[in-house]
Amino acid sequence: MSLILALLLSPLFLGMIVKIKAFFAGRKGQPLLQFYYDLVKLLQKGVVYSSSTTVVFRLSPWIALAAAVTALCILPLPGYSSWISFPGDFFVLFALLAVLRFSLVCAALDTGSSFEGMGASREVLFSFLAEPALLLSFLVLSFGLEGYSLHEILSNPFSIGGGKLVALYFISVSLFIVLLAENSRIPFDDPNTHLELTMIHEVMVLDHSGPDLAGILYTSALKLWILGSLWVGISSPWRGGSFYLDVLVFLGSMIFLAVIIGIIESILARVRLIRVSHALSLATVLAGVALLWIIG
Amino acid sequence: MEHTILNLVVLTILLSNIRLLNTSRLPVMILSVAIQGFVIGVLPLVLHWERINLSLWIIALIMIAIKGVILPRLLHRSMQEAGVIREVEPFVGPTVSLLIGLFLLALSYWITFPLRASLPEELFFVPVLALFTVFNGLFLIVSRKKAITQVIGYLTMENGVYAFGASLAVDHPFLVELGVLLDVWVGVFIMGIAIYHINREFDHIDTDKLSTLKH
Amino acid sequence: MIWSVVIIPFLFGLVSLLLRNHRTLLFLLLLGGIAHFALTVWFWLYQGQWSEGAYPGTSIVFLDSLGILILTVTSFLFLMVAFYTKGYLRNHTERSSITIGCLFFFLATMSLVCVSADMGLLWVAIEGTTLASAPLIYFHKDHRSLEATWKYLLICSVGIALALMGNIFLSYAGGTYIDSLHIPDLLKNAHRFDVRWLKVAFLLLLVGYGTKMGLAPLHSWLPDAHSEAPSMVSALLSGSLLNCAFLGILRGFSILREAGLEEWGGNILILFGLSSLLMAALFLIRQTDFKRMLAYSSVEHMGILSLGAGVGGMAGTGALLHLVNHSLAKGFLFLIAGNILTIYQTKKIESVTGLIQEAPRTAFLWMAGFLAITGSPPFGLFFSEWIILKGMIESEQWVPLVIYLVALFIVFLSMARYVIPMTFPASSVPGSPSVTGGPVSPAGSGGLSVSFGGKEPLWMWAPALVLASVTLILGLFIPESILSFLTVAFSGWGGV
Amino acid sequence: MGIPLLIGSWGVLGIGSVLLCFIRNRKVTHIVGTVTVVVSSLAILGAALWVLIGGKAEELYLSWSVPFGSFYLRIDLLSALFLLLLGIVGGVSALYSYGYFYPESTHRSLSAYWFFYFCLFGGISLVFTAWNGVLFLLAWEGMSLASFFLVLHENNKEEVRKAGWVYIIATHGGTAFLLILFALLGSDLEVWDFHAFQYPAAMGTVLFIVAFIGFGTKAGFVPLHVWLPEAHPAAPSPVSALMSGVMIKTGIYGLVRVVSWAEGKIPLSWGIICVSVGALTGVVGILHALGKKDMKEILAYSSIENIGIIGMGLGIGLYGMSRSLGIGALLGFTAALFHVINHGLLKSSLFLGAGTVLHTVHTRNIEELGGLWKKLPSTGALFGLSSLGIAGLPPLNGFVGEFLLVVAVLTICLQGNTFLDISLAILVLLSLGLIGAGSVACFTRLFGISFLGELRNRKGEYSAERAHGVEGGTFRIPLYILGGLNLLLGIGSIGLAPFVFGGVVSTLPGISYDTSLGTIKILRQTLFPLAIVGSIFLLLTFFLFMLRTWILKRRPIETSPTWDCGYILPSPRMQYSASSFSRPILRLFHRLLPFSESFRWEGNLFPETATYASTLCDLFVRTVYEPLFKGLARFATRIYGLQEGRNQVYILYIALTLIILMVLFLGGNP
Repeated sequence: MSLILALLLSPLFLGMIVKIKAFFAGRKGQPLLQFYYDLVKLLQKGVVYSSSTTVVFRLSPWIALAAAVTALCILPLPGYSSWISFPGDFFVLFALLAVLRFSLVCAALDTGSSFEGMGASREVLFSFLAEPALLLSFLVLSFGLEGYSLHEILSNPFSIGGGKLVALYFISVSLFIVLLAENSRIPFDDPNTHLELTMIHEVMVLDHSGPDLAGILYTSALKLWILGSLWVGISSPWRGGSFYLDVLVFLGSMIFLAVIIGIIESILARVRLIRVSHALSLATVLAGVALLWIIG
Repeated sequence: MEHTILNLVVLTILLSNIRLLNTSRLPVMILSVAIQGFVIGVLPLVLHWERINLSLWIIALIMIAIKGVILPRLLHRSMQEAGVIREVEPFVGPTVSLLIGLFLLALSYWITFPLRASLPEELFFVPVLALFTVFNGLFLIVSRKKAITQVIGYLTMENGVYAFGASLAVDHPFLVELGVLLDVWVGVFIMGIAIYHINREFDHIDTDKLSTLKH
Repeated sequence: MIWSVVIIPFLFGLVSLLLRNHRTLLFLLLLGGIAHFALTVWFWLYQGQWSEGAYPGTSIVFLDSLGILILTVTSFLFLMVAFYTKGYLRNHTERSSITIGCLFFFLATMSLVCVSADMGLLWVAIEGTTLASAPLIYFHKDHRSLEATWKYLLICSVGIALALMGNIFLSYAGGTYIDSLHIPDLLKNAHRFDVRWLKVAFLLLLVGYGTKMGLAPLHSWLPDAHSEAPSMVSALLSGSLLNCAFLGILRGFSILREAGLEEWGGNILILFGLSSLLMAALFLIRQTDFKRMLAYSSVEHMGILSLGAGVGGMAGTGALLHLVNHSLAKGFLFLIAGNILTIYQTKKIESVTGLIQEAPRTAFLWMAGFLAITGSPPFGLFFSEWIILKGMIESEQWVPLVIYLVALFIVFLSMARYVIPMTFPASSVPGSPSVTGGPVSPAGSGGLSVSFGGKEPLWMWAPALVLASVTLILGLFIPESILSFLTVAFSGWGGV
Repeated sequence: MGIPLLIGSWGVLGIGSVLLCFIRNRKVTHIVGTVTVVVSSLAILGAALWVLIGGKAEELYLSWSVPFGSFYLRIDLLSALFLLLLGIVGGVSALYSYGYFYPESTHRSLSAYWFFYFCLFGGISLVFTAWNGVLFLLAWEGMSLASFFLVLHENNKEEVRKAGWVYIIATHGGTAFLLILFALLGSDLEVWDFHAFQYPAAMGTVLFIVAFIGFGTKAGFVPLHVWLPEAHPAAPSPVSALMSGVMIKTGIYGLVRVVSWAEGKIPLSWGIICVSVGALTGVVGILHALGKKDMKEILAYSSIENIGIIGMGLGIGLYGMSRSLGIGALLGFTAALFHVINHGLLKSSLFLGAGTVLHTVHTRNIEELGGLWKKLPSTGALFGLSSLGIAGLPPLNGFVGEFLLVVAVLTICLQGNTFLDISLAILVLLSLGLIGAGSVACFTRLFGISFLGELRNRKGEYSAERAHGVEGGTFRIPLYILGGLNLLLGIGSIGLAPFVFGGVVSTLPGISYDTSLGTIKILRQTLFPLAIVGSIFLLLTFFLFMLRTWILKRRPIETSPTWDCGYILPSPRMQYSASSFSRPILRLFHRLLPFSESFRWEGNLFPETATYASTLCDLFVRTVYEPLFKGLARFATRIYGLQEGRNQVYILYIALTLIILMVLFLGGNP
């Protein structure tokens, strides 16, 4: 169920964010379904390959997409078991996201372009900072909720109860920072800019075109969805009771997340690159503080 | 009578040691060591006057001959061949040498002190001086530069060892004989051959030049 | 009968002084070596007598297990050296009668050390070794060898004079209980000796013989003499002479043990051992001369022997095993060093390179010797060093243990730094990962064609190979009987 | 059947050595060497599989007359597991050696190479099967010496000789600690057979530290790792593969054995030491790997990093044992052993790949490489695959160990619940996070810079002929074998699990039935879904790529130069360099990592030439070893004044010694 929702709705999620930004900017903005149009358009096009590239470049968007989809198989709907659930599955989920990153970085290096190399370098830097925060956060959750798997962790995070609940807030903030950084959102990166020197994620895919680009765009939408739903899973206290109610609550929460991201992107400016690492370290520290809270 | 002689002997040993310490002229040193050798050769006879026998006589005579006559003559000849008569600029000057000698004397006294209990009163100074002579010889080797002076130092040390043996281990004449053997070897080999070669190879016998092998 | 091990080489020596023909002399040397070794083997056939504590022989000479052990090592090494000399002195005909005569006298005096039953005779014999070996060190007859000889003579004579004092003190300590310095008598009556004088006597003996053995800081003659002497003499000096001096110390130590002063004396031996180890290790860090390197390694190993003997017990057994192993290994290393010297005509480490191309057999043995002498398995020294280590652990000597290991490590590290560049060629072919550079012609390698005729003569590497194989065998197979024999040799017969 | 096969494999090696002595034809020598090792490794594999599948240990006892020694062989499940690794990697590397050295075999006899290869191979197998302290040590040193000579194969190079020196002193130093270890363990024993070893109760921690230093030097734990990045680049690539793939694992094997002698009485300190050093090793290893430019040096540091992961696994296991958290402990050990196998296979395939590169372009500096894929497609593909694996990513086998480690940590955390448990868990997860992300960065860098993009420097150029040659059979087949195994073990890790688990259980005494059952349950719960996830991923990738191909069938596919922001004359030199790629990450640790930089700027406002170079030095070499050795050398030089050449001084020493001894040992007044 989670898989189908994600496959269908993740571009919409992006569209919502854009819409909200437009609202704040006082513009009309592009249609909500613009990303679907984009994908369809790209799929209908031919491709241009750089003469430097090899089969790695051609393969990588699809490896990335496969990794994202596989990760979605593991991702549960909060409160429900996913299709594949097992002890420590969150680690596998993160590893699949790393596979995604691996393939995109390789594709970027395959072009031989210095811009893409730079983007790749930044990409691995941020993941280097984000990964400990992610793992630590989930250690806290796993320990606090006494669960091995995502299903157990996300089923009712607010059952931690009492004073320990504060830990959850810390984790929530920490995860949110990671979410923004990993998906190249403002204030870490501006997905809409076209000044290559400032970009991270977008610059890596400069040379992709046609269906390949469609795959990559779709993949990044899925990635945002994955991290977003993880965040929603631990940050929203509402579990409806019946399945359909829960789906509605989840979707509502996702809309809420899109609103938050949109607001943040509207009111904040992009920070200097050097500050990004500070923010991500902050995420790790927050997770650490949460851990102390949980133990204490 | 014996006591007087003994005292004389002891005194001679002491004085010769002191002379060795504060002179830098080789002929004087050779003379001192010869006198010392002679006296020390006599020592067993004096010490064991009452039970003197033939073998003791023979040993004593050989020793007197070697230490008092043959070795000093050999030394003298090497000295003349090498053409050195002075120990120039020793590492330790005569005055300081004397002071150190005094310290060495005290050291030997301190080490030999427990012997006092087991020795007749009048004999006590013999081991003290014997040990002093050993130290003195060592000191000469250490503080002088010329190869020939080092040999003199070595001979002094030998004298000390022999005196020591004569005073303490008279029950075991074998040891004394060994002393003789040692002296002969040293006399023949070190002086006769080594100095000869050093002289030929280096044109002088300053052992300062014998220090190219290091580390 | 026992006298024969002394007299036969002595007679050979006299005969060779009379001979003039170089080839005959070399043959005589071989013959003498074989005769002496045969005699030693013949003694072994009467093993029962000494292992049970009986002392065949007169009051002056005897053969106990310690003596026969060192005698055998000496004799075997001499045999190998004799073979080697046949190759080494092939073209060196000048004054060979004196050299070979002195080699025989050297052997005779060393044998006398091994069979002496009297502390006095032992002393005479050790002094005799100095005199017999001095002309051998002066073999090359140049400034350097003269200097080395002079130092050797003077320092060892001073040492030996001190040892004589030690003997005097020993007899004084014995007082009326003994009428000679016959070792079994001394041992029997040791418990009645005057302890104070016994202590002084031991100190003097230790310093005296320790000078000869090369215990730091009394070792100063050793690097000079070993590096300046011709290689086969260095091998004998290091492999046999040092053992003989060690025998002197052990005799003194066994008396001390019978007097109940084992721990006191052991501590001094440990102290000497550690100082030798450390000193040698530090001096090995920067050496420029490969024969001096081997000499310092001898200092190190003498330190190990002293340490092992001082710790006692199992470590003592290990020390004796180590004595055997060290003699074999150091012996063949010096022989190989002689080969390198012949090929490159220099003792400088930096001038020697690419040995493996110049002389593969020599290079192979040099590498093996390095591994053996640093105690790498599967060579025998590994086991002996290990047994000493075990002994130290058993007697809980933690500080010595740490110093021991650190020193051994530094020695290994330093020697490896010299041996690797010496063995392998220095040229570099840039850009190609798998092509070996052509043979390098080092400065002075002209000596190769002169003395080696382009290849290594059998005489010059086969003896080393034999020694290396024995070391190797001792690392793979040590019969229980040898170990128990060594245990007896170290401590067993003292109580008689 | 296991023991006879093992001895048979040694017999083959023996026959091979004899043949090497007598064959003069160089090419035949080369063939004989290869065939011997391959046959021997098949026998080893047979022995290992026999024991693993039969599940029963085999042993052989012969007496041997050396002190404490006996010729006692025993293949238990743990040994068999390591033998399995040896059999695969040893054989494959030998096969690879054939092609690698084929050009050399025409003008240089390789009998020495093969002889030492035999020794190394046989030595490692003896290390894994020796059941007596003395035999073990002999095998251990034999192995070290053989590998030392193999490292020195290209001995005409200065750097190689230096590497050989560093390697041999490191390994010798490590062995010294093993000597102490065995002497302590066997203090009351006549014969040091393994099963008789017992811990002297008083000194558990000291003993473990001794063992850890001894075995850890071989394994490459920080700060004892310095030999690894020297020796691996210096050795020929097949040897690096064997050394890094198997030989450093002997250290891990030894540590596990040490644990087995403790009979369950494990102090808390062991686990803590092991985990902390492991974490340090992992992080330090990956950071250095990120900063280095030498291809094989990067791989060597990555080995250090992986040893860190294994160390953390062992540490968690030890910690769990001492805290009586059985399931977590077993999972920790299983994770460690899984990683041993997987890392062995991955790293050897990477080293062999590096060998092919080296053979083609003659440089290991990745800054000079680029675009190799186009010339070496199959090597590139397999190198990329292994990179993915070594970065710890599914669906390859490198992931399994890390994943199990996380599960183990979680189990410890959830069952244990004390402050210490959590602290260790944080440590492990934090470092795993850094290591995981770091190795993704490191291997995208290594693979991307050298195989992808365009050639960066003319030095990295290669002839097409050469490239064609190295893509031939003996170069490719070994890589295919290893790559196939990596993929297979990644997805089918559940199949390997019983063997690994058997190895763990057979080694650790006193595991209760319930505990093992619980562990098996968790293993099944985790590894089975992992297989499914892996398969889904692979299938999806395949499907999506097919989809893409189908879509593009009727579309125009154009080729043009890489878009370079409108710049007219793009040149390959404009590509992002390896140093710049990793510099942002390393900058985070700039206080720790010693970069030596040189910057030259000639001319004034319009410089004609400007050069900049930066090299990352090893942290510990720079801060610990160099000062130590320099200080030692300085001290030694100062000491040399003592031996200054004059007789007088020497005799003064004698006199002083005598006097000092008298004062010290005669108790004042004698």
